[in-house]
Amino acid sequence: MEESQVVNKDSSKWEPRIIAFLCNWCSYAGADLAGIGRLQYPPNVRIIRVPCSGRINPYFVFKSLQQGVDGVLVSGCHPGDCHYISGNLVARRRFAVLKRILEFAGVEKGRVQFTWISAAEGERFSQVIKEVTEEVGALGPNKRFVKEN
Amino acid sequence: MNDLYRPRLVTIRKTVIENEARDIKTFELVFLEQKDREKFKFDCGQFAMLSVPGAGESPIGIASSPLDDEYLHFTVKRYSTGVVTTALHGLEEESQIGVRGPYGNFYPLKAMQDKNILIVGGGFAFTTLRSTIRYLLHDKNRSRFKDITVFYGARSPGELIYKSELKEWEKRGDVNMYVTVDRGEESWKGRVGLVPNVLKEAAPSSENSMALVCGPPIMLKYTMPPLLDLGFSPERIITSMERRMSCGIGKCGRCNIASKFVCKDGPVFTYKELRDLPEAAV
Amino acid sequence: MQECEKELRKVAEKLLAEKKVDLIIGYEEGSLPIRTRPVFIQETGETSRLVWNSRCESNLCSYLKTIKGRVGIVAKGCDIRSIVGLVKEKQIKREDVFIIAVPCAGIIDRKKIEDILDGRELLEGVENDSQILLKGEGFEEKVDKDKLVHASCKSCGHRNPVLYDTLIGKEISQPEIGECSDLEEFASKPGDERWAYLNSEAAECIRCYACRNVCPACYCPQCFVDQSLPTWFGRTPHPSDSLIFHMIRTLHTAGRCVDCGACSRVCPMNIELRMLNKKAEKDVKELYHYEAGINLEELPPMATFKMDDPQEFIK
Amino acid sequence: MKEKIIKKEQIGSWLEGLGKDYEIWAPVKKKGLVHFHHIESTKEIHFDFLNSKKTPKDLFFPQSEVLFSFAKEEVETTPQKARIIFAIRPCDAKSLALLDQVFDSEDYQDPYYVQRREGTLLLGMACTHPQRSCFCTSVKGGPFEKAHLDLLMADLGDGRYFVEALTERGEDLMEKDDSLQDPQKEERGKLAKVKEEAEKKVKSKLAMEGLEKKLDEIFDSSFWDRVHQKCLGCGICTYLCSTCHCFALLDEKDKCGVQRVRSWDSCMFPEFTLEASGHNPRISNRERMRQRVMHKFNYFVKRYGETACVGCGRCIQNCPVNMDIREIIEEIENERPLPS
Repeated sequence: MEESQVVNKDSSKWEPRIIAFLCNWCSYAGADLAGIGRLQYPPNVRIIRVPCSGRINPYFVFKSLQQGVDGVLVSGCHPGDCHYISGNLVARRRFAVLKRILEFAGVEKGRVQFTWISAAEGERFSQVIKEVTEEVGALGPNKRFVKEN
Repeated sequence: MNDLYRPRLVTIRKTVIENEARDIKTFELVFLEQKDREKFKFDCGQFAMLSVPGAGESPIGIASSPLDDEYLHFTVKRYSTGVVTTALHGLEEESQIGVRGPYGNFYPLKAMQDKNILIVGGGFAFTTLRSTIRYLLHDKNRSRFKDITVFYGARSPGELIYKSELKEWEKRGDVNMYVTVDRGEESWKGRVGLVPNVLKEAAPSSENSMALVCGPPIMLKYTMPPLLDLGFSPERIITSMERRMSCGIGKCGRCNIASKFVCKDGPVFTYKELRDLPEAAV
Repeated sequence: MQECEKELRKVAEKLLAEKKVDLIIGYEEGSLPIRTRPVFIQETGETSRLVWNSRCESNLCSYLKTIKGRVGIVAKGCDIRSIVGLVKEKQIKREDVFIIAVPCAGIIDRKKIEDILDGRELLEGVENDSQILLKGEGFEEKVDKDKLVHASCKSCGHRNPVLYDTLIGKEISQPEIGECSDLEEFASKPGDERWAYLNSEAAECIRCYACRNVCPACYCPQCFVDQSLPTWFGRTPHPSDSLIFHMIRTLHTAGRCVDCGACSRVCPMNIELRMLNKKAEKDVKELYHYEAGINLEELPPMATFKMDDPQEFIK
Repeated sequence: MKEKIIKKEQIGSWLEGLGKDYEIWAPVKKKGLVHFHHIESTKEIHFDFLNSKKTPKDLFFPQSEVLFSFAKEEVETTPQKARIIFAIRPCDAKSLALLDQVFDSEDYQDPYYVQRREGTLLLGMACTHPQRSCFCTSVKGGPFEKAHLDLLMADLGDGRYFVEALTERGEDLMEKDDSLQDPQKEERGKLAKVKEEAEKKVKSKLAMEGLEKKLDEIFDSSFWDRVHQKCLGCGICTYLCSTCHCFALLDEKDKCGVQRVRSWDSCMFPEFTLEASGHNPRISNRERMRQRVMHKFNYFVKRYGETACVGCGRCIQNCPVNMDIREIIEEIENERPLPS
């Protein structure tokens, strides 16, 4: 992640940069399916595959924002479908508190988003990316936590 | 003027993996600017700060001889928790890094002149001793010193570093080599035994002699008594210490052993000095 | 209060004499006016050093994490909730701790006294049940303790212990605690304003980590800010890094923080980020109906789940 | 050197006059805490302060500063405008002299520190109200100590200040205002009186004699097992200390790239001495606490001939568990040395 410094080379037209953390078993496969199905979705997202949504540490989200990404998407298996039985369910509690505290601190609603996407939901994946890109785009560039010296 | 902490740029010309575990690597570095090389005058036993942008700096003993004027050698062990050592090991040849130094004091080569020299090293802590041996054995210097005896041990044959040089030195008639390993292997034809034991057995004379000792703390602990028994006085046993460092020049305050800074007053200490420092634990 | 102190000393003396504990951790008078400080007593005859008053501000439970042996600990309502948490999270064994509970009507916030003093030096503070007399060169001022009570204590719903081995004195009346009005007020401000406030507080942080080290709930062998591989966040007092440090600490203590207020009391820079902890506390209560440190049975909320946990936030 | 009397209401115009050539830094109260800030107007100055919360050492040795950036070839250092620190306490001025020993040593001069130090004048404000936690007189200082200052002002208690120039640079500052009166016998008498009163207020007297040697003797004593028990291991005492100067060189990343940063570090943190191999020579709080005490009262003395403590009392006031260095010193004095 350290290397994936997201910088807009051409600033003539600002485009949101989004990091998506996808669980290996469902959401990443969903993204794959979207690819195989040649489904169109905005190229603004960089995908990072993680073993399970339970692997998502809040550090990832903070670090992403600090390094200047404009949006973070976290996606795992639907409840009940977790490859590790309950990884996403424990994660769900963490996400709920994380999202609330971020918004409480003034991080705009929509900057950090959570979703469940199954391996069969290629179409839904491309739809979610479209929506998230639009929403983050509407928020404008992220200014929270970004270090600019 | 603001270059006290600024490293000079060097290129990694060559890397050599030294051991079977592949976590000890020797880096051959050449300065980008000739004037930096000329300024970098050092003596055996000194260290420098190696700098990988983004990872930080780490103090590493200089393993090449001051007479190797074309390049610098640093032998670095990678630790899973070491940010800089991990970064260094990940670099390819031709990468650029920074070198800042040389720092610290050095082995008392002047005092060693016309004396028998005993060198005792263990494991990976053989780097500045290697620098010293290269220096002593150089054609220009050999005649200035009397007998040179080297004891060097590692856990296993695969963990011995500078293997090809060890072989070369063994072939020479003007240096007594005692290379040993803690545990042998089938293919290992050499000595098996802990360094202190091999030393006891060989019992080199302390007459007109000085000993340079470098190794892991446990080896140091068991090497000092036999050396004292052989008649080496604590002032003539020289060793080198290491501590976490940040500045290398006695300001950042972390590498002290009692009132001495390892970076400035050391890293080379006599056993006598260390015994008088409460925190040294030797 | 003096009665309590007498009883406390008697109990401590007896525990040590009967060798029921190896050590008593309590409070003694400090070296500066109105300060108390932790004291470790191992010998009988030394228990007369123990004091109990509304200046006993430390949460002594942070010592339980490292001390070996059977410990008698003087604990306020909030401290006891910390102990419950530590037992629940298997950091300490219940049988190794002898809880000497002291009902607490609230701790005096020294920072409020400093504000009143406004640069004058305090030479003596004399406390009675309702007031504290502040004396210095050329001034004497009586202040109602109510005005000095720490913010955490004002919203404390557990003045009386939830768990104890012995209770000093009698239980005291527990006022009804409503919603935290400060929190409501803060939450209703625009996002930019909230962000600006938290940033300006974080900008004062000198990264001394006193808040973390005093916190009974912070017991990781190595804190994430000190990790080097990977180095998660910067170690300089850059506001971004400092705010992230405090926010992640909030997340790590969510569902575990008992709002004892120790972190804000130790802060040398008077940083006020208690709001974050209050917010997490409220959310956990709202979402998972859990209050930290109330009983030994319920599973910690962030270590468990229910199939039907709320997930309206999931897209 | 020259002496003058200045009325409190004159200070503003005097400093504003000096402000043409100098940046003025003075005690300012913000959010309830007094710190030294760069001031635009003398109205910002907070005169009635005991001492600042943080020490003014960070004006010379900031908690964090970029040494250089890896992206750029050379760091552009903006030339430092000459500064005046107004109302620095004599104890804090002394601490700078101690830091000089470290950062301006014979062999290596730290350019960042030295440049700031040379470009700064110290206008001391005598301490007419030493606090209970002060012990400057035990460590070769005093509330009216003149050493290392360019100028010392003392509040005579009647709305007037006695100003004494201590260096030529200080004298120049005084000459910038020709409305200042020369002191008369009466004012000198008053000065002697406030000075005497202030010195009397420093009640803590510590026997520092022999402390260095005693520490050598008790290095392995069980004293250290006891004394560290309460300590939380936080960095307050070191970060608010006016003489603590340990630092780390760190590589920090931001949007623009990697920078090498110098940042304060504390011997109270385990990571301070943690080596890459996992070995830590100061393995527990016991060793770290000992290091802090030894560094101030033994190692620094051995190296530079002075105690690395100015008796400002900040560590005592700010310690969350009220560890008191005076009591520790006293206990050390009473500790029986180990049989050798």
